[in-house]
Amino acid sequence: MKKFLVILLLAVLGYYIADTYFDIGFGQPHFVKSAAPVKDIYLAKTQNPLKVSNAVTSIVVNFRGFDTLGEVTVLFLAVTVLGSVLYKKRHQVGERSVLFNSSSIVTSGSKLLFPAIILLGAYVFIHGHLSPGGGFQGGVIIATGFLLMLLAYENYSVSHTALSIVESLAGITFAGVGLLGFMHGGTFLQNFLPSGVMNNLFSGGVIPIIYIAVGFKVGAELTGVIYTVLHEKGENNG
Amino acid sequence: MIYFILISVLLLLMIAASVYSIVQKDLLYAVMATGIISLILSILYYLLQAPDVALTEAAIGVALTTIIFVITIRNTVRMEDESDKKEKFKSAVK
Amino acid sequence: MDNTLFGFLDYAVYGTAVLVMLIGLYGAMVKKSLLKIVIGLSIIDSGLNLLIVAIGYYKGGTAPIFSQGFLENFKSVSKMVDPVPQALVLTAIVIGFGVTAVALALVIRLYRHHGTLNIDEIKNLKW
Amino acid sequence: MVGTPVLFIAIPLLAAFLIPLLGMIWKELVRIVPGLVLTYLLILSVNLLNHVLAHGPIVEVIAGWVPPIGINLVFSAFSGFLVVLMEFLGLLVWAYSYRFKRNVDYEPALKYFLMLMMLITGSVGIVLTGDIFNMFVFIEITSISAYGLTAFYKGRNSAEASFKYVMMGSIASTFLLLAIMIIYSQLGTLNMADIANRIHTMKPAYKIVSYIFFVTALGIEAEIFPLNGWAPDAYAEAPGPVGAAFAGIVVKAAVYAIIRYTYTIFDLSGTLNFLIIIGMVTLIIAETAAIRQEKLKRMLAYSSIGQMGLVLVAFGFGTKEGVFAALFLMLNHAIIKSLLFFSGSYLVYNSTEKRIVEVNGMSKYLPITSLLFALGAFAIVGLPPFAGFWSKLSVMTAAADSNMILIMALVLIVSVVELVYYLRVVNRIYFFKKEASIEPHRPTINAMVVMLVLGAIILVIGFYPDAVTGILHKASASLMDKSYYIHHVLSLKQ
Repeated sequence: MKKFLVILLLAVLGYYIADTYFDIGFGQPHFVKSAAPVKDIYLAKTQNPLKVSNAVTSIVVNFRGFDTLGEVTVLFLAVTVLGSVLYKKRHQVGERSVLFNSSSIVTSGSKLLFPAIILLGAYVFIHGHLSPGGGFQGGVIIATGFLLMLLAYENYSVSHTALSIVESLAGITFAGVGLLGFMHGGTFLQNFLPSGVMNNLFSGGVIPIIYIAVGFKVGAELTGVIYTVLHEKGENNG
Repeated sequence: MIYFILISVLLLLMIAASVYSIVQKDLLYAVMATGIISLILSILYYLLQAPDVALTEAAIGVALTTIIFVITIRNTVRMEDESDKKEKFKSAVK
Repeated sequence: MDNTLFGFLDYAVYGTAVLVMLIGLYGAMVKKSLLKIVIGLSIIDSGLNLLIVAIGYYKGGTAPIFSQGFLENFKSVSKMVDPVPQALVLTAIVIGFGVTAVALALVIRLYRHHGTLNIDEIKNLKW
Repeated sequence: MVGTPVLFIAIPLLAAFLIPLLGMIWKELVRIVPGLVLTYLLILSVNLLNHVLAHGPIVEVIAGWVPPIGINLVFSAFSGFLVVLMEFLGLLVWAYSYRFKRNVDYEPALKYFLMLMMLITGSVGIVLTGDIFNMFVFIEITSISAYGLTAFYKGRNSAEASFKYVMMGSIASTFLLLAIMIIYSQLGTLNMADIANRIHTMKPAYKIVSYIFFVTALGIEAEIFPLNGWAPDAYAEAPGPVGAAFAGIVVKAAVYAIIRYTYTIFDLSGTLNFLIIIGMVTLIIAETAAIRQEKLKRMLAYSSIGQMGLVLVAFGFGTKEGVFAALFLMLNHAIIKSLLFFSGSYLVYNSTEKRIVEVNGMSKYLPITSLLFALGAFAIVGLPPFAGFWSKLSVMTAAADSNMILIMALVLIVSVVELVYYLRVVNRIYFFKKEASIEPHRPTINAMVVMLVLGAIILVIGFYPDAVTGILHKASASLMDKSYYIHHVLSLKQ
């Protein structure tokens, strides 16, 4: 009976969502005639004053950089809440869960892959304003590198202190760059560096700096998430 | 034409995987299915000209979300109905 | 490419996204296992993100990146897909991951307390 | 000028990132720094509100891009009033819990203040922001902190309450994103003023669907019936001061968002009646549920939900008097409900079940706390000469001006219901005997100071309501003037 009601509710809901979106249409600009879509301004300004190649990067870091600041805060809070929710006793780190016993092929392979993954992550977030990718993607890739090592080696551990120092410093860099822009140009997160030449590594003003900070922060936060969850071996079932 | 077939197959696979992950009683397989959803999604994002999103989805959806789900299952129970609590992830993997 | 096929795709992408969302919502509302509920929530997020990216897609558009190749060949911004939904989805994916991690942490803690994941057995509070 | 609105977000975030480092130096800093930040922000908000009342709203641009390109913050008389209220309550909650959590020397206690600060920052962000997607981000910041704070205690069913909240919260964010994308796909902009300027060109069907999705999403945070399933559990299982923070800060932010969408952004015709209907349903259901509760905090939670329903009804009149009454109600509810949560959590401190019967005869053990609880109870019911009387009276006059006799009758009936269940508790405190003698937990000195400050404010507003009505009139005028808001935001030049 409950299932039937739920399906009925979902059918009504689905009809309204689908109807609205089908009506909006797929694959062509659907703005009303009087609208002045901000995306045109974004694309134009990305090319000219900012000289950034990747329009998504310029939106995420500059035009809507405030959202990104909030977003890394959400991740930071998630790590904080995770530590608070899963905390057991003082000065006692839970036993590590072992997902599988890794063979020597896995361990040595991971050792070989780890520097490559870290390098790839660093490349992705340093070139965030030039090519697809950026702080989030690079940070996540770095976190997967640590994840690989944590899974392959039972006794591999990441210093929790170091993680939180990296995280805090990266966060302070982000907010600090924002405040520097505030002092320099009068608005928070304002670009105060020359924007350089398009498609060069040193272009886009503060965008690469912020994205590198985001990369470090996201990498440290996600590693922290994995590390915290991984050290929560269940008590009841050993 | 190939583009069309590719997208249709991916969309069908995505629906199938989501149904599977809801229906499947073995939570480990259900989580694997969500990983597959994310994988298909990241290909779809690429086809929809969103490489940035594709990269993020591939890294977060496929790798990180799946792994924290697996760790959680390892720390709790593997079966949805819990009639057989003794059956553990460890013994299944060995 | 054929227009009729694209006509089918008009409905297919949005339809799939909405369908996946509804499947996830069904799982979150009906299933008894806490982990299944979290899986349902993450499936909702997947469908939603696909829907948002699909809104920004224009047929025959290119990725919103001013690479050397784009600058030499196209020159016109109107050939680009809408970058704003992509930027929003980036934010939404990362936030969704944070929420999923918190939900899973709560699942682990509930299991520690009650030794089960079945919400019928956990329910001490009135719904 | 002493500062700008962006500092309300930037300073707490900077502090939040610094706190883990500072905690390595000296653990006590983890508690002190949030208090310093909140004190500074309270002073800043009062200064800015004075400035705004004299010179008109401040629109702050972020990253140098004027609206509608970039994100902007709007500090008008309306949002400024709410920011002052939130920062003030946040500071009080911090001061109340400063020593309360002191003896609990374990890791969550160290993170408590960080999460509390981010809860307040997120709520302030919801109120200040002028961008619908940015509001989504702040809602997520607020909710994640709220999940963590709800799950704070290990011994209770807090994890379960928190899980419920997570479920509802993620569904809320889904609806919010769906609504945002409908609007974006039509108007190509995310800026509130720009949307409000162009919304008349959107198809009515889209407007209705997106408005309903917005209200559904925000209604989960604002505890509108039937979306408030999480609220009583979260209030009951979270620490007492957190309950006060939810009732005084988070819910206020969500109600603000609903009002902003209804008054400024959407130009639909039936929305005000819709607000009245959902408000009335919420009010009736919550007050009848409150009578049946056996646990003190659940009762307070249902009473809080009911008050929010009344606030929505008052906003639904759509007149200047109605908005004034709603703002007055929000102010009074924030102050009085905080006092009730603060004093109530000491009255039931000794029991784990937190049942209402536990308060029997507590007046002998904790005379001042009991007196303050009674004061709060009388004030929220609306007995003269306490603060609640004036807000209920202004709701009645606003209803009379709009010729809504039914609502006047409803407010009276609800007040009687409230009187019944609050008097029941006060009666138990004063006229029942405790069966077993207990060792009561005496309020710490800072908790006592906080409660006395709140009690004093209730009396001041009660005897001299003109102290706040001037600000409230200006705030309600600023909400009603939609074209001024749009013009002010969009007229900025690069």
